[in-house]
Amino acid sequence: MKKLLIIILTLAVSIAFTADIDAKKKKKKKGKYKVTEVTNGGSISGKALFAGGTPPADETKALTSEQSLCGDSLPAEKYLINGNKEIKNVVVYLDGIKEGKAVPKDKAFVDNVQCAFVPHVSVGYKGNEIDIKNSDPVFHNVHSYIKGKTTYNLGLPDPGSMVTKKMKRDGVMEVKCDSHPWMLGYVFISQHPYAVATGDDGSFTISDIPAGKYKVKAWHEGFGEIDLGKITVEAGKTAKVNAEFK
Amino acid sequence: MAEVSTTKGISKGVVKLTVLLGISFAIILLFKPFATEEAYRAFPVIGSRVWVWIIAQLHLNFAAFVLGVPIFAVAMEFIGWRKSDERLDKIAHDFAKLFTVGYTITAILGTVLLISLPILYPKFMEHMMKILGPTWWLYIVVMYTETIIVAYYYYSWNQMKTEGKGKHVFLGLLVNLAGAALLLITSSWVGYMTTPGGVSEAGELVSRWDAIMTYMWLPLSLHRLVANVVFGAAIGAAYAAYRFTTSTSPEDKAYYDWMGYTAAMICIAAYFILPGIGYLLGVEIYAFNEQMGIQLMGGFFAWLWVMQAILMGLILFFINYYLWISLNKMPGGERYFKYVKLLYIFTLLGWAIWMTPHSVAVSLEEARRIGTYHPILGNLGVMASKNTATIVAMLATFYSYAIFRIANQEPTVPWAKTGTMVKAAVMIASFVGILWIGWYSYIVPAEFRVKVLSTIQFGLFFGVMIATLVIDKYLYKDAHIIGEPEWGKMPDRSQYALIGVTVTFTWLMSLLGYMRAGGRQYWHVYGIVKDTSPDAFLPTHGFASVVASITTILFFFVVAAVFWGIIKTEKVPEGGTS
Amino acid sequence: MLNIYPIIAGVGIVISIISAMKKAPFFNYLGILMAMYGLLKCVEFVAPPLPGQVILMYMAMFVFTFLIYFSIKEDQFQAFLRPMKTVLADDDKKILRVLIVYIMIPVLAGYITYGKVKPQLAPPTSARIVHPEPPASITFRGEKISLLGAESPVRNDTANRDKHFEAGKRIYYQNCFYCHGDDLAGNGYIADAFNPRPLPFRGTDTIAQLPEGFVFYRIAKGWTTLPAGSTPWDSSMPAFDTFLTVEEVWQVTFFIYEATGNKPR
Amino acid sequence: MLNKNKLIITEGEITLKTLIVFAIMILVPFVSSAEMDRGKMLYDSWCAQCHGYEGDGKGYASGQYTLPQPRAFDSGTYKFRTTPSGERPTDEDIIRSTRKGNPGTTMPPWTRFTDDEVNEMVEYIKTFEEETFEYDAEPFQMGKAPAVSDALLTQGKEIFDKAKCWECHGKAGRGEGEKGWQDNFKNDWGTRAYPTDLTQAWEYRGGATVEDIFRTVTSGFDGTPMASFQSSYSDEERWSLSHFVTSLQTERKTGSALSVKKVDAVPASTDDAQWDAADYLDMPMSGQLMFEPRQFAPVITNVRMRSLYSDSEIGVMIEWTDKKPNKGDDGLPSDAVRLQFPVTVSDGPEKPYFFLGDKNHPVNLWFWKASDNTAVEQNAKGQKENDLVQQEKNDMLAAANYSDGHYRVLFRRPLDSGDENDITFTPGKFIPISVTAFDGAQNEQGLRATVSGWYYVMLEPPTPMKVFVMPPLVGLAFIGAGMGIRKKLKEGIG
Repeated sequence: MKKLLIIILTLAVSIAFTADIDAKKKKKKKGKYKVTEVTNGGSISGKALFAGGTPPADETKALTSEQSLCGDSLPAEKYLINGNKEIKNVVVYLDGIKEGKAVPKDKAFVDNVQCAFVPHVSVGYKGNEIDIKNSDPVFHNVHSYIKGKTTYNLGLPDPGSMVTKKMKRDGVMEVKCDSHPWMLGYVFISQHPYAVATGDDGSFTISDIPAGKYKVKAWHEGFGEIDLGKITVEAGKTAKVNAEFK
Repeated sequence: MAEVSTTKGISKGVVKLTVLLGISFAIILLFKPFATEEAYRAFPVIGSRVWVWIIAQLHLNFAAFVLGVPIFAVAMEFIGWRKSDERLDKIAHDFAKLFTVGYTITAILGTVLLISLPILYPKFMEHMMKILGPTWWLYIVVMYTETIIVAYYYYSWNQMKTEGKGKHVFLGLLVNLAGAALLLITSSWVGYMTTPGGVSEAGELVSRWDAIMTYMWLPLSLHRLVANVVFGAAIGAAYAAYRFTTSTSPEDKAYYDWMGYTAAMICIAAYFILPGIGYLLGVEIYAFNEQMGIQLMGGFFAWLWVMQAILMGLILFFINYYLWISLNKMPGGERYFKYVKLLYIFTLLGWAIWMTPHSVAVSLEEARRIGTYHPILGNLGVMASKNTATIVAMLATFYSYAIFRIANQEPTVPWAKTGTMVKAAVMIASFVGILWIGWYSYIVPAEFRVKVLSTIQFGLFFGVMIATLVIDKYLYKDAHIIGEPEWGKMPDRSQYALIGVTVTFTWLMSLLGYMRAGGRQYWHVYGIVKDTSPDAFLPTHGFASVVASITTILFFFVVAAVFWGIIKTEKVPEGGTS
Repeated sequence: MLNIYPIIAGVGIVISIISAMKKAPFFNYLGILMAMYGLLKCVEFVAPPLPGQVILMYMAMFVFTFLIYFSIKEDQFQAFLRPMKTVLADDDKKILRVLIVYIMIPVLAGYITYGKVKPQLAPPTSARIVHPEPPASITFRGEKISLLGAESPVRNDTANRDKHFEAGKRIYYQNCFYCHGDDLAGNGYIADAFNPRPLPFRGTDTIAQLPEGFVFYRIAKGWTTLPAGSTPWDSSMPAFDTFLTVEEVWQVTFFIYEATGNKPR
Repeated sequence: MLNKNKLIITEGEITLKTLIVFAIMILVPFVSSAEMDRGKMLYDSWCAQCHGYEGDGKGYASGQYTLPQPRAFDSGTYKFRTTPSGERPTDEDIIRSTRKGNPGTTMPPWTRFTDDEVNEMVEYIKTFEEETFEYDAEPFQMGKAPAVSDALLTQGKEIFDKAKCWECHGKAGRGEGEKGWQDNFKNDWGTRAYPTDLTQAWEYRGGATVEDIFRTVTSGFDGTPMASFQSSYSDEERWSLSHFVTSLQTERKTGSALSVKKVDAVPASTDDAQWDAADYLDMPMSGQLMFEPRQFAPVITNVRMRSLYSDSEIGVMIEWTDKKPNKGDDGLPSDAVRLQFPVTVSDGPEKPYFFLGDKNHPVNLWFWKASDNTAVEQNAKGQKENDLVQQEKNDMLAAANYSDGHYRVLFRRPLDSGDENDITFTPGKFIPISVTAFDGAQNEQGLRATVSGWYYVMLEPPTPMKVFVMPPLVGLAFIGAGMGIRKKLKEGIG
């Protein structure tokens, strides 16, 4: 009886050790997105709107150099809200969707034009490439970050020079230029195709969604991220939801 | 020179001493040293410190001489008496002559010192008198006793040569006993100055016995005693060498060659014990005050230890050289030249490591390239390797001697081959063992290395020497003698080696004397009487070396004069008058 | 970069081997000295170069001992002297004599003399006391601490060993490491700015040789109580009694011993 | 059939066997994790003091104690790589930084560890942020550096201009470029980034050989504004650029003394050609660490000294890199430099304390400030505020120049000013000198300063007569001795 106890005890201890090590190695792994054939998918569409009183005006940024090329100041393009309180450059996406249509193969693109990043906000897909271009006759370095961590920092000295990199991680990628501190842009890198940016009129449509219930979120560089709640998508139908920022 | 009668000799000695003491007391009274409020008086031109330094060192050298030579002389006389060897008696007599003259010089120098100290350092001497005054009166009593015995011993030599030789030898023993007593008393003063005891923090006497019986007292006395033997024998060897090179007759050459050899061997035998006793002295200093130990061993004086190592190694090399050349005069000695190569390498390596400095003096540029410590020199420069190197070099020297002893013999005992093999095995094992301990010392804590491993190394060293000598004693019993040693068949350069030993040793004594005194730094009596004189700083090594050199030169100048005087008296035809 | 020292060593070895075979001790001697010099200089291939002073010492030793070695046997000694005697005395060696005795050696001697007397850019140096003698007691922010046989309260507090070690580590890396080094090897990133360089703690030759009380004293008082022989004017060792408490000094002392695996004397 | 005896198993045997089995079971996970444990143990012992026990770069020696800050491993961003920008470093990259250290930072070369130990530490370091290492990265091929040539350097210079390296590193390469001093010039960890002074090879974080520079230019320093130029330029172009950058490095001449040549008149302007021809001495600098406020992380790492003297005058010129000059009008203290001499020079080694002297050994200070561009004479006998006094009589003439990130400050004064509080210059004598520099951008003033140890200047005296007399005399003596010995030998033979 005593022997058994010892055996069990040693077993327990050894398992405990092994388990401990496994726990350490097993850091939370994100679920991988799975591509399936989507037929007769549903959509979500709506508008990004400012729900408060007076919408904030866009900021301007003073230039500390290159004035001869780009002028003394540039709009920050942070709050692009039209008279109808429709907001441009809001990214609406399905959070945590596990499977669905294939990711489009389009490359993402960021250009340096007149000391600003064009487009200011775009959506890219994880695993795709991104073309980074400098159309200005001055030196730009595209220094991008996800969650404050450098993803790459590329020197683009010559006008027209372009570098192609792969987008290996998802998240909101800030694009900056160390040479020109006012320059700021964003590439929203999604690991699934269900993420879109709003246009001038603030409207968006996410299509080809397999029927089901999804968490929808919206992100804006100035307002941050908001939760639009769980939306039920029915096959072949369009669910309506507006992203209302305050 | 007519034979001086014993009583006349004694009274001459007593009068001399009394006159000297009288002069010094008169001068001291005249100057009234203690009546001053000032703590110091300045000696003209060279300053008080250098003056007292030189005089004290010279006095010490001669004291060592007159204390060491009698030990040697009496030993010779005793052996000569038991073996009925006239030659030995003659050597002994020669030496008795040497130290009798030396005695006068010592007394004169002592007088100068006796006058200088209270006048130049009144406050300090006042303190010394307060604490150790009675020993001073004892010292005078012993000095008179010594003077009487020495005079009696020397002047009664021829008288007692035939009848009462035993009594005469006993007299010689008394000379040495009185000498040892003088040594103990003086050591107690120096010991008190460096490692004081028996006084309160304010400098008031608590226990006179404790003030005498300090940490340093016995080890220092012992160290000095053995060093005196080495020194006495070295002077004897130098004297013989000097006579050898100046003699022309083959008999004289043979005689002085043999004398030089005997003296050199006594010198080196005692020399082997010195590091051990020095070690003991170091341990006592550490026991008294670790910081003083650090200061002496690793601090400011570290470079002097390198100089000491160079000199010690030099002495070993001189002796080895002498022994190797001596093989030439041994019939059959050429058989051993092949081992000389090996012994040479061991001595050389030992010496090289011994002198390797730990913290090297480098230029800034070198320091940048080397870093703070050189990985090779740093490792060679620590105690673990130095102990090993010292012992290896000394052991090699011993084997030079062991080879020389038996160079002209061929063992006849039936186990001769086995015996030789055992000897070789002991030799190889000892070198390997000592080296292994040396390596092992690196990886153990300092405490263990100092207390255990060093002791084992030294033990092994002495054990091997004894074992070899014992084996030889039986192995070469009734050995076949290839030929008698051809005494006198030595090139002059071998004799310069002996003179080299003596000069080096004297210089070494001055240097170590400086270190011993320097350990007190800015104290007269360490921690109790502060030195506030203008000289209360440690002189640079260069300056100290210069003073040590000057002292050594002065010493040999006087010694040469003594030798010359003795030779001159000999040249007077027998029975003639002068 | 061409290094001539291996060549010197090699040529020296070749000369000494050939002359040993031809029984020419004088050239054997020269060959050995050459080889030894080359070899001592070659140390820099495996370790930092030996300081010039040490090489000088060793070379003096070799010059002396090998001279002794070649003069042990009379016939060898005579053979050793022969080339010198020949060059000096033989009448048919006139050209060689003029070349060596009257040109080469005097010119060399003159050149060496020139090197000695020409004005040199050697600033005054001083032998430095690395471990100066400490006083019997020190005043630590008004508190008197006896140093004779001082025992570390931190080392004796074995129950809190880890706590003290960690505290010592923090103190070390916020106060000491920029000089004494990340690895406690005396090569901190600003060690070059100072002369004398900061002391290393690794190895068996610094703190391993010292009592802990001494280390405490050096940290607590820094340059302020150094004797003249320790060149206090050059010391950048701060007096840490202005920055740390008594316990902190003991803790950092404990740390430098533990981290280097050394034990106090 | 089975031997029956074999089936009888004693109780003792069971105990033993089970123990062995379970001992193995316990040991297996231990063995597999032993490597990691040793890596952690070594990391905790020898890396965590700076990089933090959690790999967050917030160890004991971080913050005010170091500049730049220790790397935070939990960010997964690594500056020193052989992989394209944004990629993980190879293990060899981390090993290289460990083994060689990063010059100009507190990261030393770690040579004491075995290769296995370093590998295990690297494995452990990688666990602080595992996502980075989930991807494999293709290291770029370094290839072999082409031999340097004038054409290559010209090409390199063109690229240096074209790639706008100078916008940050400055036209002279001292890191003074305007763009490097904008507000956003920070690294991922939120601290200011300083463009490297390319003239000071000992400050190149990633190493200063042409290969090191090629690697840096190719990969960029992720987490800092230093961009990757891998796609913008070909290998050949980047090699030429790297060679050009090495050509900007100046030789650092350290030593203990500067020999001062005599000229007819000490030039009064800092850009006189005589100054460029004059020999110089480089002094590595340290923060002032002995007194509060201490300066742990100085940015002036080196000060260069040149000096000339005439019959009546001495000029000492101090040069150093200051990437951003401060004149005291921007809320920060003014840049300044101060020379220090003992008031009286002793014959022995004795000197005043190397920073502001001491009670018994006052120092003479020559103090130049950028704010008013004048130099004044001061005396100090300690580090307390009232130990420093201004001299009333000012014999000092100063000229200063700032261009391309480089200060040149020239002090001129009569050899003997006749003032007992001033140092007097005697040719042939070694005169102690030390330098204190103040960088306003680092808020240095008063005791917060960058300091050097004692050095010497020696005004070269005219060559003494004995130099011409002694050598021939010794030569003659040797000839005489040779003749004497020959005569003796001949007599002996004869």
